[in-house]
Amino acid sequence: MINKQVHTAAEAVADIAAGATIMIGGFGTAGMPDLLIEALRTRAPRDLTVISNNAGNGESGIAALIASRLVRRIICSFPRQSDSHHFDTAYQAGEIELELVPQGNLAARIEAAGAGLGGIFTPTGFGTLLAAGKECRRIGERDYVLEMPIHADFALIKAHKADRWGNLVYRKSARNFGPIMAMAATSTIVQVDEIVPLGVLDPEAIVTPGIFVRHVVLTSCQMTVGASGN
Amino acid sequence: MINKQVHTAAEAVADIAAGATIMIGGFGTAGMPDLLIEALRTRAPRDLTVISNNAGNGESGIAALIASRLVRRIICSFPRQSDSHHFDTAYQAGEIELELVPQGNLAARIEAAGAGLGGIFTPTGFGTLLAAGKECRRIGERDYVLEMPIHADFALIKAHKADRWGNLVYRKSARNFGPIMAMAATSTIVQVDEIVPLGVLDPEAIVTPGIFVRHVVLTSCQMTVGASGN
Amino acid sequence: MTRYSRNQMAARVARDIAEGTYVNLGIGLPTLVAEYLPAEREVILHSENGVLGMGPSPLAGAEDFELINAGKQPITLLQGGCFFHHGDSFAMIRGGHIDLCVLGAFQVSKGGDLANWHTGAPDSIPAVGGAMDLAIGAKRVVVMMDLLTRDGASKLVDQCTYPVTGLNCVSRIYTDVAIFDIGSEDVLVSEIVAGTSLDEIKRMTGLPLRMP
Amino acid sequence: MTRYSRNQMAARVARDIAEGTYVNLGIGLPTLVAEYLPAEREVILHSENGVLGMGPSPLAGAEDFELINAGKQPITLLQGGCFFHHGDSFAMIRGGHIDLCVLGAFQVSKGGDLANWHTGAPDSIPAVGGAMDLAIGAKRVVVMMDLLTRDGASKLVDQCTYPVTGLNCVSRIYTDVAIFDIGSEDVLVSEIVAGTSLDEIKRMTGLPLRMP
Repeated sequence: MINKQVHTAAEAVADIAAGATIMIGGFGTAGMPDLLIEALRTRAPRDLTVISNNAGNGESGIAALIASRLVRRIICSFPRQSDSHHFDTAYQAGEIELELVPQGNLAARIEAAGAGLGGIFTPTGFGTLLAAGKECRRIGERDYVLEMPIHADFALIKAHKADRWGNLVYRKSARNFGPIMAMAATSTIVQVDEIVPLGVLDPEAIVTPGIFVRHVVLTSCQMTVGASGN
Repeated sequence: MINKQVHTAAEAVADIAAGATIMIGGFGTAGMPDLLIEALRTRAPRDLTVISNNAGNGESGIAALIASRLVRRIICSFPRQSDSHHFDTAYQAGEIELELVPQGNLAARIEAAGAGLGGIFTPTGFGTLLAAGKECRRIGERDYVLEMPIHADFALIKAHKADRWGNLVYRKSARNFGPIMAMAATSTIVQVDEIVPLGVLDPEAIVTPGIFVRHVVLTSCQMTVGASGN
Repeated sequence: MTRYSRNQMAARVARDIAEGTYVNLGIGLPTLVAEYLPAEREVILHSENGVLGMGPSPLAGAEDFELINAGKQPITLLQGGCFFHHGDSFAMIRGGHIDLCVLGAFQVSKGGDLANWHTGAPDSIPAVGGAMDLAIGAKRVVVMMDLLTRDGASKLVDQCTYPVTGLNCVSRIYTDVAIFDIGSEDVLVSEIVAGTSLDEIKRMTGLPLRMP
Repeated sequence: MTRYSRNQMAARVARDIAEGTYVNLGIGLPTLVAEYLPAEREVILHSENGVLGMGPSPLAGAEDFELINAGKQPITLLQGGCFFHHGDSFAMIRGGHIDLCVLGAFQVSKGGDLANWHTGAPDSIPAVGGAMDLAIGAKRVVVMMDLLTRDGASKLVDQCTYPVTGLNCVSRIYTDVAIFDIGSEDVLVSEIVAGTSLDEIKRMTGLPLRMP
C-alpha cells in the first residue's frame, strides 16, 4: 500500500545533505513550512542554495537558517524587508550570495523546470539591470530575455490537507509557490494540517497530484510524538 | 453588475469573422463544445485557422466545419482517426493546410501564449521530422527545439459549471484543453451545463478564473429559447 | 497652488475604473484606490500572491494570515473570488489578462519608462518582487505619484536616472498636480488640478508638455 | 520456437512494475498491461488527457464519455485519482515525473531510438498525438512489441528506417521472443523465452547481441 506519510519532520528531511538546492514555499509567512524548516535547521546541512520568494523574516524560518550560517546562496525576488535583518547582515558581510529574480520570472523558471523545458523567453526584466548579460531576442513586436529553468533537489512546502497518495489541497493564499515548487524538485516534502483517507479529496479539486509528492508530515506531528510518550 | 452569460450560442459567436484563429477544446468528444461549433458553422465565417487536438470525427463538430469548407488551416496533434473522413478528403485534395504538432508541444505552446512568453525550448520532437527547420539548442545535457506560442482570437470550450463572473469548473477528463485555451485566446466563449449563483463555486476549486472568460452560454440554451415561445 | 492629497489622488484614479475591470493595485499608495471604488461597482482586484476578487480589510480580530495581499496585509475574499498558484497568477499578469495595473514610482520618463524598484544606491539591498512583471504585463499600466520629490525635483523626467523597472510601459500618470498621458510623440497634460497652469507644470517638470 | 502471446507479454511487463510506480501505458498493446497488474498492488496509471489513477473499464451501461483514456475508451477513476488539464498532464510527462512509460513500436534501434508514429509513406496522413512527448519524457521508457514484422523483418534494428519519434530514449524492449536492454555500448539479451537460443535471436535481428 502506498503511504507517503512519515511521522516526524526529522525523518522527512533526513536525506537533505550539505550542498543541496532547496525550494521553500511561502509568501511571507503564508504557506511557509515552518516545521520542516526547523527540522532542517536542526539537521544543519551546510552550503545550501535556497530558492524562495523572500529571504526570511524575524528569527524563524529561512531567517533562522541564515542565522545558523547554513545558506550559501539564495535565489529570491524580495529579500529586503523590515525584519530581514539576518539576511541583511549576512549579505552585507558577503557571507551569502544573492540571485535576485523578478517574482514572475521566478515562478515561470520554476514552472519551466517542472515541465521539463530547457529555457523560456520572458518579457519581464528586458532592458533592466536584472537582464544584464542575458541573451535577449526580439520576437514579433516585443523584446524578451532568455531565462533558464530553476530545479531543486528538494522542495519544502506547506499544504492544508493530504491523503496517503500525497494528493494535496491548499488553503487560501497559502497556496502561492507550493504547487509549482512541488513539480520542480526531485523530492517534495510537505507539511500539512490534516491527513484524510484516500478518496476524501475531491478529484476535481486536488491541486497537487501525489505524483509530485514524496513525503507528507503533519504539522502537529511534534506534539503527537510528544503526547505518545517521548 | 458583471454578467458574462449570453442567451444564445449565435450571440456568443456573433463577432467571429472570416480569417479568425479559433481554438476549440476537447479531446475526441470529451469537452467538445458542440453547441458553439454548430453556431459557428451556421454563422459560416470562412478561412478559419482551427487549433484543436483532433481534426474532427464523424459528421459533427470540427468535421462539420471542414465539410462546410470554412477551415483553411488546422493546427493539431492527431488529425487521422477512423472517422476523420472529412479532414482526410480535404487534406488529400489540398484544400486544408495542416500543422502537425506533438500533443505536449501543442499544450505547452498554448500555455506559453497564455502566460505571455515569447518562446520555449522543449525537448519533445528533437531529431524528428516535426522539428525540421526549427532552431535547436543543446542546454545542459539535453537537446531542445525552440517552439513559438500559439495565440488565438477566440477559444470555444466546454465546461461543467460557471457563475456570472465567468468562473469555471470542468467535469472529469472533459477538462483537457479548456483551461489552457481559455488563457491563450483574446476572447474565450464557454458552453456550460449549468450556471450557478456567484459564491456557489468553491474558491479553492475554481479551475478557470473568470478573468479568462468573455461569454458563457448554457448548453441547453437552444431548447430554452425554443420553449419560451419561438 | 492646490494639490491633491493622497486620498484625492486615489479617488481620482478610482473614478476612471469601470465596472468589470480586472485591476492590480501595487503596494503602497495605489492600495488606497480600493477605498474609493464604490461597493456597487464590481471591480475585480488581483493580488499577485494568488488571489482574484479581493474584498475589504477584515475586521480587527477576524484576520486570517493565510489570506493576505501582496503587501502581506490580511484581506478578505469577495463572493466569486478564487485562489490560484503563483505560476497562474503571473501568467495573468505577464499574459496581458489584467486590464489595469496602478503602480507607484520613483520616476517615469517622457517615453513611459518606469523606475520604481531600486534607488541604485550601491550599498542598498535590492528587492524587486513583482514590480517588473507588473510594469510590462497589464493591458494598461498607470502610475500614481506626487509630481515632485520632497526636494522639489520632478519625477516625470526626460530619461530615468534610477534603474528602470520596464521600458515604454506607462500610459498615464496620476499626480497631485495633474494627469499626464504618454503619447507616441510627447506628453499630454490631460487634466490639471484647479489653480495650476500649464506653464507652471512645464516649469516644474522642465518638459515640453502640451494640452490634448 | 515458443513465443509469448500478447497476453503473456503484457503479464511479463506487469511483473516488473513495482507498487507505487506512476505509469503511462501507450495506446494499443501496452494498454493490455493494466489487466495484469494485481489489484492489491497499487500502481498509478496516468492518461495524457488529464487523468491520474485510472481504474478498470466500466461495466457495460455505466460508461461516462467524459471519463476516457488517451485511446478515447471509457475508463473509471480509482479512489485517490484526480483530473488536471493538458498543460499539467504533459508537464508530468515532459518533466520526468512519470516513472515508466510502456509504448508500442514499429522499430527500435540498437541505440534506443524509437519509431512508432509514422510509416513515412508519402500519401499517408500523419498523426503524432502524444507519442513524441511520451518517448522522451518518462524516467524510463520501455517498448512492447513482437520482435519480427509479419514479413519476418526484425523490428530491433541497427538504425531506424521509419521516421523517429525520439532519439536514444528506449531502455528496454519486451518482445515475444526475449527481453532486450539497451546498454551504452551494445544491446543485452536479458531474458529469453524458453526454447529459443541467443544464436537464433542474433540471426533474427542480425545484431551483435550478448547476454549480460
